[in-house]
Amino acid sequence: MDSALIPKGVERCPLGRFLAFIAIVGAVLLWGVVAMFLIYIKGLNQTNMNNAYGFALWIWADLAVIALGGGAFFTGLLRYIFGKAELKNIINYAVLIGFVCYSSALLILAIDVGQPLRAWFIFWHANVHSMLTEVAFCLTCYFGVLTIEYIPLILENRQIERISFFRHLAHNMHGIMAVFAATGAFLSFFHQGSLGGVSGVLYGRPFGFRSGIGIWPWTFFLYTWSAAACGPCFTILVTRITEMATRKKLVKDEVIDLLAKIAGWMLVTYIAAKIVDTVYWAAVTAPAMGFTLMDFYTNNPGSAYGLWILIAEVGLCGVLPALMLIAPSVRRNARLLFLAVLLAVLGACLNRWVMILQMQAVPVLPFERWFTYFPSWQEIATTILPVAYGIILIAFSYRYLPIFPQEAELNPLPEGGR
Amino acid sequence: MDQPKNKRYGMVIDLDKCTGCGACMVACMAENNIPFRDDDTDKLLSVSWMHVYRLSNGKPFPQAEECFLPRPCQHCEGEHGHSPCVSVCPATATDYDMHTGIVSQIYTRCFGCRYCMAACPYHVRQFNWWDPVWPEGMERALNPDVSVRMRGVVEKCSFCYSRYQTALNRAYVEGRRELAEEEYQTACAQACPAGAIVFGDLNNPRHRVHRIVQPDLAHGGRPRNPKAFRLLERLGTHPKVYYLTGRDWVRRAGDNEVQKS
Amino acid sequence: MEEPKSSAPSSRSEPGQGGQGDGAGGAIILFFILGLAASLLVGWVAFPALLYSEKRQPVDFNHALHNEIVDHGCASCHFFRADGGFSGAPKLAQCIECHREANSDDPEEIRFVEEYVKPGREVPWLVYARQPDCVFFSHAAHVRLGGIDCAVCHGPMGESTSLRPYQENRITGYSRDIWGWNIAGIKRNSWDRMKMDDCAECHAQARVPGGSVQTQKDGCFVCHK
Amino acid sequence: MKIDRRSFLAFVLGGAAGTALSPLPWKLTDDISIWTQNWPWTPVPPKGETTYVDSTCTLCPGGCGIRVRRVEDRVVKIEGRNDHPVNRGGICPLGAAGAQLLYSPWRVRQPLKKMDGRFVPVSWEQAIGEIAGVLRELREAGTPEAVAWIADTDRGTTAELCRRFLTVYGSPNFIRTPCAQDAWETALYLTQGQRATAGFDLERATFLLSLGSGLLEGWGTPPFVFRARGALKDNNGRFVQAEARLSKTAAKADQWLPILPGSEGTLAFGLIHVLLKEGRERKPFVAAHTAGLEELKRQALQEAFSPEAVAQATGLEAKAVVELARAFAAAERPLAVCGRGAGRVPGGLQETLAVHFLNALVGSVNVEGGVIAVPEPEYIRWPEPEMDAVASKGMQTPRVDGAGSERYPHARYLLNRLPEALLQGDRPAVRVLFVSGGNPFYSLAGGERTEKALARIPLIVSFSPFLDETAAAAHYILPAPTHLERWEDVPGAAGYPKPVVGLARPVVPPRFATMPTADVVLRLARRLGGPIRAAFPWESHEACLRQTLGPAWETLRRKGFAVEEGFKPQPFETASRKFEFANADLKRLAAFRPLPAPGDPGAFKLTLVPFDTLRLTAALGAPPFLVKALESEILLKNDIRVEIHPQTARDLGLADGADARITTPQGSARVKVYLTEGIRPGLVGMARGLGRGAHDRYLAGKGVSANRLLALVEDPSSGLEAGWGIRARLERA
Repeated sequence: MDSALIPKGVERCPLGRFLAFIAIVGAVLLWGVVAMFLIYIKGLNQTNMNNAYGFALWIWADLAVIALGGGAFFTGLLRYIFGKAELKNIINYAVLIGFVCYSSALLILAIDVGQPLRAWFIFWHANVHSMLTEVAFCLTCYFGVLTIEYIPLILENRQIERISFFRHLAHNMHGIMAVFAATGAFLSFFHQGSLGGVSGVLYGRPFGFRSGIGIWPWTFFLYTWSAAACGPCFTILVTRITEMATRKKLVKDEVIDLLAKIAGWMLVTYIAAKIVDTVYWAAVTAPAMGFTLMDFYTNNPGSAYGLWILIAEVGLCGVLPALMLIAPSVRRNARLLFLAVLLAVLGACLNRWVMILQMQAVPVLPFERWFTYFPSWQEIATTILPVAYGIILIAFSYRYLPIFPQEAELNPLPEGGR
Repeated sequence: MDQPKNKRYGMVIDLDKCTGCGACMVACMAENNIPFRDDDTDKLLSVSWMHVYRLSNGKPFPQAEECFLPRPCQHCEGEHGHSPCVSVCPATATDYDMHTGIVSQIYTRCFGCRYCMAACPYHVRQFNWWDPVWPEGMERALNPDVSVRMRGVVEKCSFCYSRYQTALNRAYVEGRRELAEEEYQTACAQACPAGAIVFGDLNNPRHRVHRIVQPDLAHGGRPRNPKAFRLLERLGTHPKVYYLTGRDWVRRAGDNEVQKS
Repeated sequence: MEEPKSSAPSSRSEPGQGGQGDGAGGAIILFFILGLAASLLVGWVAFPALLYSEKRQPVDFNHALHNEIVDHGCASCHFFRADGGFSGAPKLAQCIECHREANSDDPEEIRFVEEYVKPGREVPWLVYARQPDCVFFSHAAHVRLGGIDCAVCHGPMGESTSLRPYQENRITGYSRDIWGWNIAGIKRNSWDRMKMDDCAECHAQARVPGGSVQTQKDGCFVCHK
Repeated sequence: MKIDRRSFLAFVLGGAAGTALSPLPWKLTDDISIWTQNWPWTPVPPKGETTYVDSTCTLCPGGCGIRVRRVEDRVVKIEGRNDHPVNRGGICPLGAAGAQLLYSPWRVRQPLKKMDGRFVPVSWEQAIGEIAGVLRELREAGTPEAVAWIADTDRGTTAELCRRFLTVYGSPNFIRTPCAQDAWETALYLTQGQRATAGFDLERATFLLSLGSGLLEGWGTPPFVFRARGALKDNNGRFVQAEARLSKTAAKADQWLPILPGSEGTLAFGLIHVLLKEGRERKPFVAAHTAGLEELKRQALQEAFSPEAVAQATGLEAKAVVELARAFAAAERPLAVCGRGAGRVPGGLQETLAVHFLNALVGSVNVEGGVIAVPEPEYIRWPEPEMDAVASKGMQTPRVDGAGSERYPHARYLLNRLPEALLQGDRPAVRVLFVSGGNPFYSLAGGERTEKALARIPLIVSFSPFLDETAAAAHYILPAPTHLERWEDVPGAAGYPKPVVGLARPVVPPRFATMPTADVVLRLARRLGGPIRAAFPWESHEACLRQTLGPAWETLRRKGFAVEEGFKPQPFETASRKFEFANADLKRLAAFRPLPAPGDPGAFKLTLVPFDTLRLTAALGAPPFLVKALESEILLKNDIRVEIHPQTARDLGLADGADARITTPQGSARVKVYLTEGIRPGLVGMARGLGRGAHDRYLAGKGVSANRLLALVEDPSSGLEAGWGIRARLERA
């Protein structure tokens, strides 16, 4: 049926099975859309947020997907600026994943505000002092960049490519992609950092606050660094999951290995900086505000934010995957590599969770208690919505666009095939 | 245009006098059109600009002691007006006014991102999770000097700014530019039957707040009165709400302290 | 299944495309212009007409006529109250001071007396300059303190012999005078528009010292409540 | 020309470009955001001229001066009057929420008559006519005493008109709702011979000993008491609270004595014991102005009141009792007060006498900083009404509540005894009951038995402006205007040590077809005719007020209040012209005996003690702002939380917030528990004022009413209601 749209030299599953898959994921998407409309119509009372938990699951999801979408800018940086040519075999997918992540982030942000119809005030009446302003501007700009990076991919569809204008457009866009990669890296540096600043500048919140270098708190750099480290891990993770789902090898091992190695060293440096930051925070910043480290982690029945979470974030999901990824033997073992990137991805998610959710759980006024929060189904549904949307977009892109340049080579068609 | 001298409006609440009766809360609700709901018992979902905390010394019966701590917006000055909430608002919906020292909140500008709520360590900022609804007829008691807030925006105590505006209006009509101390008082200070809340200009040595607190204005307004303290002094938020107490444990409950052992 | 080779039609179409180009180019331009013209027409003519509903004032008041008779100009009827507020549109009680009975055979005045004075019904004036509820506008500060003339914001209202129609924005419910009668928002006189930017513009010109930490301009609470 | 895809695309592109170049998208975006800033369903209060009207608050017996802010004809805010001697600018939460009562959608809008269990609107003519008809029948049957009237005050023109009506009609059964003043007034009469209310010069006392009084929980006139406590603080005075619970009052006291509940009287006698034993009474005063000290000594120096025995009874240490007595005696101006909680339950007469004796021993009676006998206002001087035979005969019958009887000769009103009286006989003693204030159907303890008793009355007429529990149970509701819509003279402010009269005025015109209760009385009198009509020569309540007040009317109207600033208490009016610790009347009283909580301690291991909070009221319910301000330690969702000590909770296996069932001999209810170190182990603290069967949706159906779980306890010395708690059981639910 749709074979005219499928890239040359590769095989795709029957349309029926594809549509069945889309229908299943689409049902999940629909569930999210229902929740979204419920929230738009009835308001944010549909969530379990409250006045102590003004930021919750959604902001975490935003921060997490943006961190994981960091694979796009960092791979682009490596490919176009640092000239790691091998990465051209994964850059398409990195861009696609980035696009999914960033569009999801914008979608969630649009749900998360109390007055979506005047959310544009953030641009029109921007407050230059606010990290969120910086995030909004850079995020929107970078989403534009990602769109520009994604367009040539769409144009490479077999049918679209037949139109000379689009073919030339795609070709020309490829030619100047380095400019966009550089712009993307620049923008990402700022908004990833600004997201770190979101909690880092809150001097009323000793758990989140990190003293600053110039105008930026340390979390500014830590977030950028961790996005650069964990973003590629997420790219690898999704690539591997895609390979499992399609039961095909899509990217050559040496490409993955190179990306994993770079990510590993990024993670090593990041986690070293993170440890320094944590120690300084625990020993200097927080005590100056009247808090000991254990004030943040104990006596919180119902919240369960024990010291385990710090150990999990820094040790299990930080140091461990970092060490794993820099070890060539681990990288060569598909299972261990998968585990390592998975841990690194979890580490980034955990870090974002802690910096937003735990920050608000910790009582600052001595006579207040720990605050607890569990998301409502509407929040969960709208957070899963982008996941479903991402899967669908990836599925369509994979099916109809030449995302993986090495796919045809790695999966030669049997004689008589296309 | 010449401008009157800058004010630094602030408040002193005598915790030894406060009885926790709640008149301040109710007076505030009536003055500022605070909405109410069928079930307002979850205080984290309820809007109340003034909240009276119940503090306990944590000792067993019969050594147990309690204290009530009314908490309006602290109107933090931070460093040069950069209070924790003001600088984070992406849409300039909240601002610090150097002329009055009041942290404003413009509901029609706010689009409900709630970053300011995450930034405020005092939990003075509250979100309108629901549309405000008044039972039929009761909307007649709404005060036209204060805008009614719509669902989806953050609100907080304004030191009854509308009372400042109307007092100034009266003064202008009478040909004056300056207000006497008693002309501008917040609803809570006016209502307090125990006389526990004193409000005025911290910059003005004749005002009672200044005389009680003796603020060290060169150092963020730190109180020189040894009985006075501010909530979370160590954070450097420099609030303009001061508390008085003679009880040591109450004073200690106002800030976090790393125990030196 | 379709033909596996699909490059042939694509290469065939290319010269054809070029061939069609010239003829189609004109059509394309024409359609572009058509679309442009239609949307401009919609945006500049139809949209404003749809956006505003027109209402007539309940009584056609003659400002010029009254202005000749009264002693204190605008302030004769629009005055400061003891509470510091501004009276705005007069209450019926004020009108009755002179209009207990019709003073002339002007049919509008007779109708006014019949419909409002006799039954004691307040006149539901439509206030051109009514600001949104979030706005705190102090007449005292502007008139008493700033010495600003009424006309600076309200225009030569006092010279009008008839009340112009009131247009209400169907979406916002506010008077068209706030956005201004020019749909593009172009203003020639200080009273042509009454949006926040216009307030801010005048405040900047008058060098009202700003107390805002965020904007270095006026504090928000100066004009909001 | 072919219209193909590309032409269409061009058209769309041109359209997009044109749209972008037109004001449409930009103006629309702006207007939509303006729409969100002014959603049509979010109300915008109309602007207008602000004016202030001074009046007097009549929501409680306090009589604070209020300043009502109006915008045009709307009441938007109620503030305290700065120049009012009682509250000096302060206001209590209820007073501040007063506008919500005015604008409550649950007000009764016109006279209602209950038909087949449902209220139907009737005209004033019809309602008054029908009630007059029943009254006429009763009179014709020669049983005018079967009419009773419950009011929340017996002072002021409205109350006096009601009482006068009953008198000329022929019924002695005018009953004031109970309060601590009942005991104090009797104590003043018995010891000082003065018919007066007790005022407390709290502002000038230097040592304040409160025996269970909720000074900060509604006792007396709250703003006055609050300010006085602040003054005590400023003067370095001392404030000691003896109470089983760490109430707000106890929390703000300089010293909290967590005595066993119900042991207040014993403690007072214990202190007297120490004072007398150690000779610490103020001898000059005692010698010059008192009589009967020997008798008091005989009474107080019993072994039962020795520090050790008192320690046993109160749960304090003997040393603490002795020290307290010494400190009290040593203070410059010591003052002891009693009347538990907000003072809505009178408590035992002997207990109040003990406290009053304590004051007398240290000379704190009718002096600065002491208990002051404030004479009842005398501006109401109407001629004695002409009574016909029926009325005279009716007035000779004993009161239905037993007040003034052989057994309780000094009691004036004993509403608590009414339920039992109603349950006697085949026909209830009361055939018609008028209720103007006090909401007895809610505020009387006794649970179902009380309800059953009151339900026996065939005709109940409520004057409540709101649909409260009493109104809901009534057969007619003749709604009075609210406190902001009517004239009312307000004599005295509860506990204020000077005579003061305030005037409440209509701040806004009545919203509904209501009628002041006094006007209903006048109309009823006119209907009944004859001597009844003749006793009421006034056109309306307002006219009556004008004539009654005479020249004072103009002053009151202008100023809003009149206070006797230079007031000096009158000399004692006993036979001896002295303060009498003993006399014949006192001797006839049943001896002091601490009253136990009803119930079998074996079956009910715990004791339920009710407490008051300013954020709830007994009679009025609570306007939405008060319910909103209610602590989550008291109300959580729809569940009331009861206070228990963690030790008690452990014994019962209850965690904080757990669901539990409380059972008393009177009834049972579901509650949630709140664990606090601020209550004595073995006690269960429960706020009064919830569990409403009527009122608005912000209050109705939330929690349970303590009164339904409590029993009526009769003080043997006076007949007054003296219940302070009841035995109870708490189980996990």
